[in-house]
Amino acid sequence: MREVYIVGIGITSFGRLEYPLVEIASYPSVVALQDAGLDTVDHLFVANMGGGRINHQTALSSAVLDHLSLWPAGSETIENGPASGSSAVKLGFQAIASGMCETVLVAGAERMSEVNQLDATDFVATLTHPMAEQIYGITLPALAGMFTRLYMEKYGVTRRHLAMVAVKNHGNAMDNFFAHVHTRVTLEGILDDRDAETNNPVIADPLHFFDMCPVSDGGAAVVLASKEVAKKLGKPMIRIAGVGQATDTHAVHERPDPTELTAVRLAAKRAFEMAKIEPKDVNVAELHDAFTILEIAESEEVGFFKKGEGHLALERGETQLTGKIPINPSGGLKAKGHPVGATGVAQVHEIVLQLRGQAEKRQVKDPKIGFTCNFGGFGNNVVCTVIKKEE
Amino acid sequence: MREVYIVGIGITSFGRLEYPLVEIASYPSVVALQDAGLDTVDHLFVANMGGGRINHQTALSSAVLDHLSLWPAGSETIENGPASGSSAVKLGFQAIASGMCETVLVAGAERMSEVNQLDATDFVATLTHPMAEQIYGITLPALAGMFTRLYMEKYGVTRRHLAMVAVKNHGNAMDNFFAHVHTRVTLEGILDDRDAETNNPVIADPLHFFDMCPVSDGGAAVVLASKEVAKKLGKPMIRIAGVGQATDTHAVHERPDPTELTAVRLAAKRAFEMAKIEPKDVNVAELHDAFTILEIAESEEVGFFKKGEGHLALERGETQLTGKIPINPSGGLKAKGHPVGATGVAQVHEIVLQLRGQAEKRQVKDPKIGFTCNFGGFGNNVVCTVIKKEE
Amino acid sequence: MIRDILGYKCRKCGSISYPNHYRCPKCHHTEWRKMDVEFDTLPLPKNGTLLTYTHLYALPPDYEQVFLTLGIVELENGNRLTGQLKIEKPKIGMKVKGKVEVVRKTDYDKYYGIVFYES
Amino acid sequence: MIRDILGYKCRKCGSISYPNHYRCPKCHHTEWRKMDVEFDTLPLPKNGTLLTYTHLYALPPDYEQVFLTLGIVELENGNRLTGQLKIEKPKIGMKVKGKVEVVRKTDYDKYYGIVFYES
Ligand SMILES: [Zn+2]
Ligand SMILES: [Zn+2]
Repeated sequence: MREVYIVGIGITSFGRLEYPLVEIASYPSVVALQDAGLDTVDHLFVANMGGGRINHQTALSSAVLDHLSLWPAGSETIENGPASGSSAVKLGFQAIASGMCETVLVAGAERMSEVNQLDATDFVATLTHPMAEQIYGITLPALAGMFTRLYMEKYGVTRRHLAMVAVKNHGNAMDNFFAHVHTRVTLEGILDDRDAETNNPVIADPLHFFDMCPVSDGGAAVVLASKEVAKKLGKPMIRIAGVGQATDTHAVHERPDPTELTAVRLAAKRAFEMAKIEPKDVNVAELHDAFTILEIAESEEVGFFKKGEGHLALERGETQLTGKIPINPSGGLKAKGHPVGATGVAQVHEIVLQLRGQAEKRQVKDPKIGFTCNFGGFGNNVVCTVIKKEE
Repeated sequence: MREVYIVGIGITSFGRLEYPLVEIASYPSVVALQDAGLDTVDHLFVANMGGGRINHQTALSSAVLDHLSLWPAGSETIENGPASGSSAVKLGFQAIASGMCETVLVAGAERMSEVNQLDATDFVATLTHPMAEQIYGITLPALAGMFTRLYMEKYGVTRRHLAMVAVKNHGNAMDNFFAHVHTRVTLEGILDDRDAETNNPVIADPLHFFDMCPVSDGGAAVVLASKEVAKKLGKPMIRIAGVGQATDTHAVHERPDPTELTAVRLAAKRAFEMAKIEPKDVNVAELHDAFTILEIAESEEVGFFKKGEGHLALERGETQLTGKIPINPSGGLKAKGHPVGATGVAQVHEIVLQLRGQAEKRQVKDPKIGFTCNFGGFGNNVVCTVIKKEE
Repeated sequence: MIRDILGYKCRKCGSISYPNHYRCPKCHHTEWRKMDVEFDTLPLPKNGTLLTYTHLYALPPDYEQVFLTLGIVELENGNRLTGQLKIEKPKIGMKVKGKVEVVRKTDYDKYYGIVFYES
Repeated sequence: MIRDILGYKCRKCGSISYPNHYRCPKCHHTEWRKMDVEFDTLPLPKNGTLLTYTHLYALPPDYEQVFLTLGIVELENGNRLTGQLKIEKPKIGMKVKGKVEVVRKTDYDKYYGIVFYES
């Protein structure tokens, strides 16, 4: 299999963007091309979830390609719910690994603010099973709430642990210019103060407002290249060493143990096996913390910690920027934001920044291996990557 | 690059289907798996254009995967407008060629009948450029009408030539059980009779009703496999020998010569080069005749005939089932139907049937090499494949 | 008309699944020659044990309540259902009994589903 | 407010394009540091030659006419536009002159665009 390198990266601010979806994909693409030092590419993938339903946009990738004047390069739009971004990176990887392309641009973009918050939640709720879940009013936060309650019961996770994830990730986001939320969050403010229940109301008990990521607009892009091209470009040699994907049942109640995220475990295992490394070799990770509980559960399922001990490692500070395995230095979905189709691409963006040593105030010390976990649906389609800096 | 074979095929009837989009994708998938003799696959791609907008379906591929109980195989939904199907086949090819997968299921599906005819046309019109075309009322038939007028002026194509395409393809579809339209069409009926203008009203002058494909629901699926797996399955060894893709400007008026389909020419050239064959080596072809003029123009651009001479070859009967290069034995989009996301997969389905010698009454005599051209937008994103039977 | 929650029993291996799958989750069986999958349907039992629950306060736009209580229940036959709870203080492990009621109304449609009560 | 059809002139190579592209179709120039692409805009000429046309009878649902005449025109400066024609018997190669008018009305929006007349 041909080796594939990440030679360029670009991102927009996450938050509320006042320009159209096509431009949200185009801007970071141009930044990534400039970063790579490339004027054109062989292929374009655009990751997006809501274009058809929210933005009434069809054939998004052809529109972006035209906007970037990239003809005659081919293009496709890739959708895999909230894991669309990593799926597109994976397909870019395969396009080069197969020998069909030398260079691929992967852009992820979402513009949720075209609809109001309720419609956005309703839109995301279509990810649940239409007959077995959706008709009951089940949403992703509802599934996360039920998951959290079981996790608390079984492993002794408390609301304080969840809040510690929020505090950590909002802290990291303070140093990320592109993050959606730049508000310092404290345990007092969201848990202990008299106003805590007002500042941090319950959404899907036991999950509160600060346990959930915001609804964001945003875009991110990466440029992939074959080894031959990457060497010529003279950028740091950062390689996609492993990619793994796995799926689980659509209706959560069908899973044998509802506290297990089987697809996360399998996807990570596949990525690690392909990269021929172990979870303990990872120096920095971006996990899909759409809900605070997910950062804890994923940190266990991917193998950083034993099952049921993620919250203890969190308590010990092991997932802080200065810890043994820093998680979500970018601020994560929790604070950086979650523009659905862009999220997986943005995770890869952060890992490349970290491996290049360009993450400024949130830089992890000298990382060699990074890891991402991008979680589709409520864990029914998960993509993980291992990214390695070569000396 | 690893070689990739087509080991299983399945299709639904095209037309108006009364079951949900997820089942329109699932049914031909099960047929294709059975045909291949496989119980499961490593990956699933689902090609679809209108799910988000028309069927309010998100993460379609995860839903189809769950419906088929294919966990933990990964999956993505692939969109490239009317060329979504071939794009998905291409990505399946790359997944195996790269060494990441041994087996891939590619399903294409569309359910347009969930909205009325006007809304369906309006939906498809979103493929045109939003600011430079769509606001004027431009639709795909309008672009095709303007293209046809120029073609007539420049090359002497007449309405009779266009009608000959319709007559031929409707004739072929009479022998295709799965075709949307089973009506014998004659030159008298649509051109010469007193009732012709009533039966065959003008839609986008000079194009009439019988110059355009119907709006269809439908699904199709193929199973791809590595050489190693294909050999074990013991099916005819039918290989994807070439895949080519190319794009052109979104707004048609930006193209240097509006009678040229540059993306078709380039995509075909790339597919032929990869397969190391010439256009003259092709024994059977499925071209994207969403409008009758497109079959003529594509037959030239891909290299079967000289530019401006496609209509003469048609007159001579060279594109008939018994001709030198039979085009659209299935009935084409014109008569088999055009369920957008399924179309490209269905083209490959027909070629495999033909190469296997299983096309019954519409069987072309002993073909060895087949070709498909799947046309996205109004030719702004085109995918071609060369498919070869190995002895 | 009797509305019920129907499980899908595979004609080959006998396993019961909910919701429906096009191929049996256990043995991949399906009579693919028909568009109808060849499963026998049977009403699922309504009583079971509460596995987990949540009070959801951010509701889809078509609900008029302030919150909904939702949960996953393991039925007496081992199958599981997601449904609504009309239980003031739910507790993991408690016994519940289900009834089929309207669980969602939109401008166009009424959906029937299972609602669990304390048993 | 003056409504016009604005071409986008690249600050690097001077070529004019319509519609707008994020990168110049000719030289790929763009000032990527800003969200606004750094093109100069200028009104396109309105007169030109008709390249091709159609009478469209299957109209999008928001139109009330029976048919629309649509065409592609090559302007005097070499740029091309797609627009509506108000010409009874259009002919390829004829000279036309354009005016900016309302070309589409929906329940929510009014769109201005170019309409060509016989010159
Ligand atoms: Zn079974
Ligand atoms: Zn320029």
